[in-house]
Amino acid sequence: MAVTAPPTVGSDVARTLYTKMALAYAVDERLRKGIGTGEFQTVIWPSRGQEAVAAGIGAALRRDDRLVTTYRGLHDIVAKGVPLVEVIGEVIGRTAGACGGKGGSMHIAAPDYGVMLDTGIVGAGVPVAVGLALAARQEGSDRVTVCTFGDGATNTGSFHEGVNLAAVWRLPVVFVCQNNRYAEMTPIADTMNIDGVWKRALAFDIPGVRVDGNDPEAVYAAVSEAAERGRGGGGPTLVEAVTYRFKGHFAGDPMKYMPKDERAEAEANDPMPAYRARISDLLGTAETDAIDQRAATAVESAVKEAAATDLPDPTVLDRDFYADMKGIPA
Amino acid sequence: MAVTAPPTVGSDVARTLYTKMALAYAVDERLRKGIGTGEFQTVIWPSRGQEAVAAGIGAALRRDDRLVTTYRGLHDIVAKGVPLVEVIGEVIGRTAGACGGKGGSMHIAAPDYGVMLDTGIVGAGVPVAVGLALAARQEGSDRVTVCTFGDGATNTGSFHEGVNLAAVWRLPVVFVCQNNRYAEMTPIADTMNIDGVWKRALAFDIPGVRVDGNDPEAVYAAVSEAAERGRGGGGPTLVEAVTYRFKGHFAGDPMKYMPKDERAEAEANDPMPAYRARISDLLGTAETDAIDQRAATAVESAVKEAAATDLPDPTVLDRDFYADMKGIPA
Amino acid sequence: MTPEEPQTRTIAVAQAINEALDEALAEDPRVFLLGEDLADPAGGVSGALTGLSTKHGKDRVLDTPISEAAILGAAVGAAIEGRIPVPEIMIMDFIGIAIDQIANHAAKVRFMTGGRTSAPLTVRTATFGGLGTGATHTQSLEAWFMHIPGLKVVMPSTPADVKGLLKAAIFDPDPVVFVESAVCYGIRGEVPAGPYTTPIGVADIKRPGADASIITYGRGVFDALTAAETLAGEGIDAEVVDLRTLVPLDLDTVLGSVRRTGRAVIAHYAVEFAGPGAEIAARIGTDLFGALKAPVTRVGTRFRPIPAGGLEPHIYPSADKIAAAVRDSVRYGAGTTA
Amino acid sequence: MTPEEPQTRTIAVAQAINEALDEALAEDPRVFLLGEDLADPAGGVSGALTGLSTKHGKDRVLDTPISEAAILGAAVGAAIEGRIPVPEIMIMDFIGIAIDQIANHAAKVRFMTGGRTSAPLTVRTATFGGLGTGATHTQSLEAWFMHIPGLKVVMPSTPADVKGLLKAAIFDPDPVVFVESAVCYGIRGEVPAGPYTTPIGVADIKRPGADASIITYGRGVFDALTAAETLAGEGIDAEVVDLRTLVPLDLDTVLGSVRRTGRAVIAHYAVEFAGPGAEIAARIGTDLFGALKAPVTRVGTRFRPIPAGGLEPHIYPSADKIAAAVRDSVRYGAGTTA
Ligand SMILES: Cc1ncc(C[n+]2csc(CCOP(=O)(O)OP(=O)(O)O)c2C)c(N)n1
Ligand SMILES: Cc1ncc(C[n+]2csc(CCOP(=O)(O)OP(=O)(O)O)c2C)c(N)n1
Ligand SMILES: [Mg+2]
Ligand SMILES: [Mg+2]
Repeated sequence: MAVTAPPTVGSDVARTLYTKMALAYAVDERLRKGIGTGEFQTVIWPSRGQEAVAAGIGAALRRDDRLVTTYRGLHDIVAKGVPLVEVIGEVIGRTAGACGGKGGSMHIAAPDYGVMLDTGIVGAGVPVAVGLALAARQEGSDRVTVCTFGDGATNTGSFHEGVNLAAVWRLPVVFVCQNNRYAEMTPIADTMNIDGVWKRALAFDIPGVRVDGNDPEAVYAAVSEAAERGRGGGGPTLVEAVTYRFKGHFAGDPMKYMPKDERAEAEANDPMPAYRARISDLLGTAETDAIDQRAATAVESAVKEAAATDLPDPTVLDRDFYADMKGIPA
Repeated sequence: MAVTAPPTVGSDVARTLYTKMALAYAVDERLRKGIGTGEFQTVIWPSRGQEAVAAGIGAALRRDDRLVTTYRGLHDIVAKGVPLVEVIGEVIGRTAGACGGKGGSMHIAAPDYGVMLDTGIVGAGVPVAVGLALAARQEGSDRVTVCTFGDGATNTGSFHEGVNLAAVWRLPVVFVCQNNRYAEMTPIADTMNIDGVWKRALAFDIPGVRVDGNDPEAVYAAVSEAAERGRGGGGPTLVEAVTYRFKGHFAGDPMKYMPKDERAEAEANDPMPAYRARISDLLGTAETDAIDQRAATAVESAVKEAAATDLPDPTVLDRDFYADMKGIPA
Repeated sequence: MTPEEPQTRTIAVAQAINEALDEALAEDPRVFLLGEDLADPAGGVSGALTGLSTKHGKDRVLDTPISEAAILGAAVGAAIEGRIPVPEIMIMDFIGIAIDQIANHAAKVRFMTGGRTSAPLTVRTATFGGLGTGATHTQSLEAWFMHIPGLKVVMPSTPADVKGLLKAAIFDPDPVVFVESAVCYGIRGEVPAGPYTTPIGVADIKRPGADASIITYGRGVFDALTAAETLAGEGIDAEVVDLRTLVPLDLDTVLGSVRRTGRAVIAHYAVEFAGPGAEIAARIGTDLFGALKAPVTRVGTRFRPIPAGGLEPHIYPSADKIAAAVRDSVRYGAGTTA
Repeated sequence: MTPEEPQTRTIAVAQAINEALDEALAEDPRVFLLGEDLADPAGGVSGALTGLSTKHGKDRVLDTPISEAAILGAAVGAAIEGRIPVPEIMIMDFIGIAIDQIANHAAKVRFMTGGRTSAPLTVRTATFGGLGTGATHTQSLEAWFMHIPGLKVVMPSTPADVKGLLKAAIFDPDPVVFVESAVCYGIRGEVPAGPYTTPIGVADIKRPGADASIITYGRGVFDALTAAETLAGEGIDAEVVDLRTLVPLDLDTVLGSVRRTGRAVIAHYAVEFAGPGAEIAARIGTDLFGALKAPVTRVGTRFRPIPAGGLEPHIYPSADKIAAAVRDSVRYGAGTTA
């Protein structure tokens, strides 16, 4: 069942993949820089190293397809097409943010782009994604839901219950595990015996696939296939994308617990330069440079735009709470 | 991985197995009768049909081995060796009960016999069993823990988290799923896609075994093998014992939801007459009759003895609550 | 008001639940139920949902695995999409494996996303106290939900309130936790003949009285009414205030009643310590400072796990205990103490 | 009392936690810790456990998968066997996926089994409010635990109390929920030089005063002390009562203080509505009926999810809000109102 999807996509898709990677990369770099210098008073859980997974998911989905992600999901959200100013604005807590600054880095939603939930409770997104997919079926829509989470999340009861329910109800959900080999400071070998997260699919009799998460085309192919299966009534799939987390758990993590040689090996497989090289071959250096340049510029102007907006004022505490505030304690 | 354990045991073990089955059977019959007539004001979740599983577990374990079971675990508790008066006394709410009548039918503990937890929260026993096994290792004991539960329980997050933890820590736990094909009124096909619960072992890279749960020798062999593996440091095993629940979910269940032909087929495989026949061949009819007779007599006298004891009086509400009651609300 | 048509019918609480769900399913295709053993022939573990899956289809009344976190999580997801899910947690004591989805997701998404998403589901659950099944199947944990901003908490008593409030909860724009009491399923009472809703957040004076206010909800209402009858025979005229909903809490009605009577006894099946009555007592004490004739009294469940079998009455509130508390309140200050 | 040896040392709260765990691990081989990211080099997500796994071994300081129900369930099982587990739930907001093991098992097994088993574990958990991370990482849910008979709930403030009470909790014969506050980990204070325990269930008057009682616990203690300083400059002498434990609740000390001052302000980081302060206010109102100079006031967290970023101060209590409440209490009745 474990296969490596064949990396053959057209140049349009390749451009889209690299563009999404470059954007996700630029956002993550810029936010970490700003946090490091004190420009931004916030926290992020860096996605650096996992850009290929996000790009593969984002490129495989339609705008109306749904995404559920986690605190480490800014790359997923960017690759799903949410405007940068909304993403960055929310992270730095400004009214320009997707949620007006009330949600924060790990609670971003942008339903217009299909981003329905981003949760900081590990595993909790899994059953929620099942409900999103159930709603799609009830509405008669063929949209699919991608639910993405880490390797550690597959040790939660929520994962098990949610995937089982999706399997039993044959719902169009693609579960994408971004296996970056760590849960916070704990390596995967300490928390599960199996040598591939994809094997957890066997407990539910659904397809399980393992792909190189540093190869956006492999992710794209696997997610596309799973999504088409879901749209066609074939039920859920578990896709394991093997990748690495270059900047540790949170921005500023000293990463003492990550062995040097392991990091060096991972860095040698960094998806950014690797795919950049492939793309340069395909599109030429000039266009590749332009993509990088546009990404950096877009991020910089999103930062400016977001930072120029207000901090949320206390009146937001009384807005968007109960739909009907009558009788609610002040 | 799915195997049917070879049914070859000596006559001592066979006698033990049948004796435990006969006792479990007699307890269940007697309690249901008493509930039906109004003699007992209580509720049980009948184990009728699942006697062979309990006997197989009970015979495979040492007295100091641990058992965690459920509301539908009276057969397991009896087969683990807990005196009948304690079991029956607790079910009918008398001070002779294992817990003085405070716990009730689904909360029986008898640590002297290794029965450490009986819980009414489906799935919750699984992680607790992991802790019991961890304690054994910490103490340097080679005792094992059997944790038994239904098919439906394997859909809970607790099951997933608990089995994974036991696997990672290579703890001596034998997880025995009594697959009776129903969770309350819902058939197993509606709640999982896999065609064998044993397959859930694949998610944790532990051995998974499927046996005929109506054959006590098969259960005995599988649990014995798994227990020895556990004692030897080989970690946990998932044993699926396929059986049937003859009397529905609770005593008095009209069982409308159980198809007639399915029930007829199951009754044709009733473990009691089947193993009785095999035992009669081995031990002769007279000894077999005597085993049945002793079981019935033992149950009857346990009922008498238990019923003659008091109902718990309100002072028990202030006993065995906090070890130290100072400052606790009245 | 035509004389031919009766204005009310008499039905049991279980039927009230069934009718509210039936009407909701019929009125809006977005409504669906999900939970364990809901579909026919089971029709819910207590049979209260009998007929609904047959009538509306198994795709509207969904049986689930034993996966409470997934039941609630799926309901959150569907609600975010604008469906109207009515998940069931069979017995309230089971909520401890799944309350995260309600407390961290259903309750908070509207606020956290600045209104871009919301999850107005209605969680039905029931207390099973009164059946003697022991400590893990008998709790009344509504205080946990009250304490989470973003939820509404409804806990009605009579068939009329159960039906009207369940219907209102399902179509309410906010997430609601709707708590039933299984031992009350058989209690009968009048309901309006046609469809109706009862507003969430409005207490109901079930019995007017001048001498003391008994403030209660859910199963406690029946005990309170019995207590009031007993007290009436002794010349004490007790008012029974049925809160019906705990969030929003209708403090106006509560304070209005206590202002009139000067005496408050709060009764509920939740554990008294740190229970719903604590909030109510605290508010009465603060808002009616100096205006009370006696200290506020609470009659809640004793601070104990619930024993199996026949000892439940020693733990739970009862009409007798409520009546005794009212008597003490009425006598307060009349004795030898200063 | 030798002049050479100092009687106290100054350490931070994080160090107090570390020392209590270190001593407990050293003193009793049955003690062990389990949770996520506890072992070195992480030493706990906030680093408070640094060194413990290196010193005592990875079989005493166990890293677990992200499986909160299994962490707590395994701790229940080990405790039933007589081991002394100290499981950690990293952030208190996560308890909603696993509170069942505490509420239905740890809290109840001794009672349900008539004393044949018991599960005296110590769950360590922490509130992470104050870091601006938003609604699901900032709650203070101790009220949920208070409401479950069978648990002790400890929520200390100063390094000395944190160390002494954690040590006491670990060896306490009952299950304890021990709540830390991550933003307070850096706060320093004196602790006795050698090993010691602090009794569970005894409040501590952190600052004596005559005019009003501020009743608080955990992080609230620091705000209350700041408020009392401010008030002292205005001639108002506030007493600060640090409850330290919520179950058992030291009502004698609380009522004694309020009886003296006649005024009570209760402050905590839990949501005010149906929070711990409600129980305390209700008891003061009842037990000191007629003896109060002003209504009891509560200063809790507003009934809102906690917004991310800089708006936390608008939601949480603070020294200013507490001081304002004390002022109002002292002025009560002195103004134009009757
Ligand atoms: C239920 C729960 N438990 C613990 C945490 C604390 N926590 C946050 S991230 C994390 C690690 C998650 O690892 P993984 O699922 O592999 O995702 P990654 O961070 O590697 O992307 C943990 C334990 C949490 N947020 N929620
Ligand atoms: C967490 C939880 N959810 C639901 C229930 C209600 N319930 C009691 S028994 C049961 C069915 C269990 O099925 P299974 O695990 O197959 O065991 P069986 O009863 O067949 O032995 C359910 C849903 C419960 N007790 N606990
Ligand atoms: Mg990871
Ligand atoms: Mg079953």
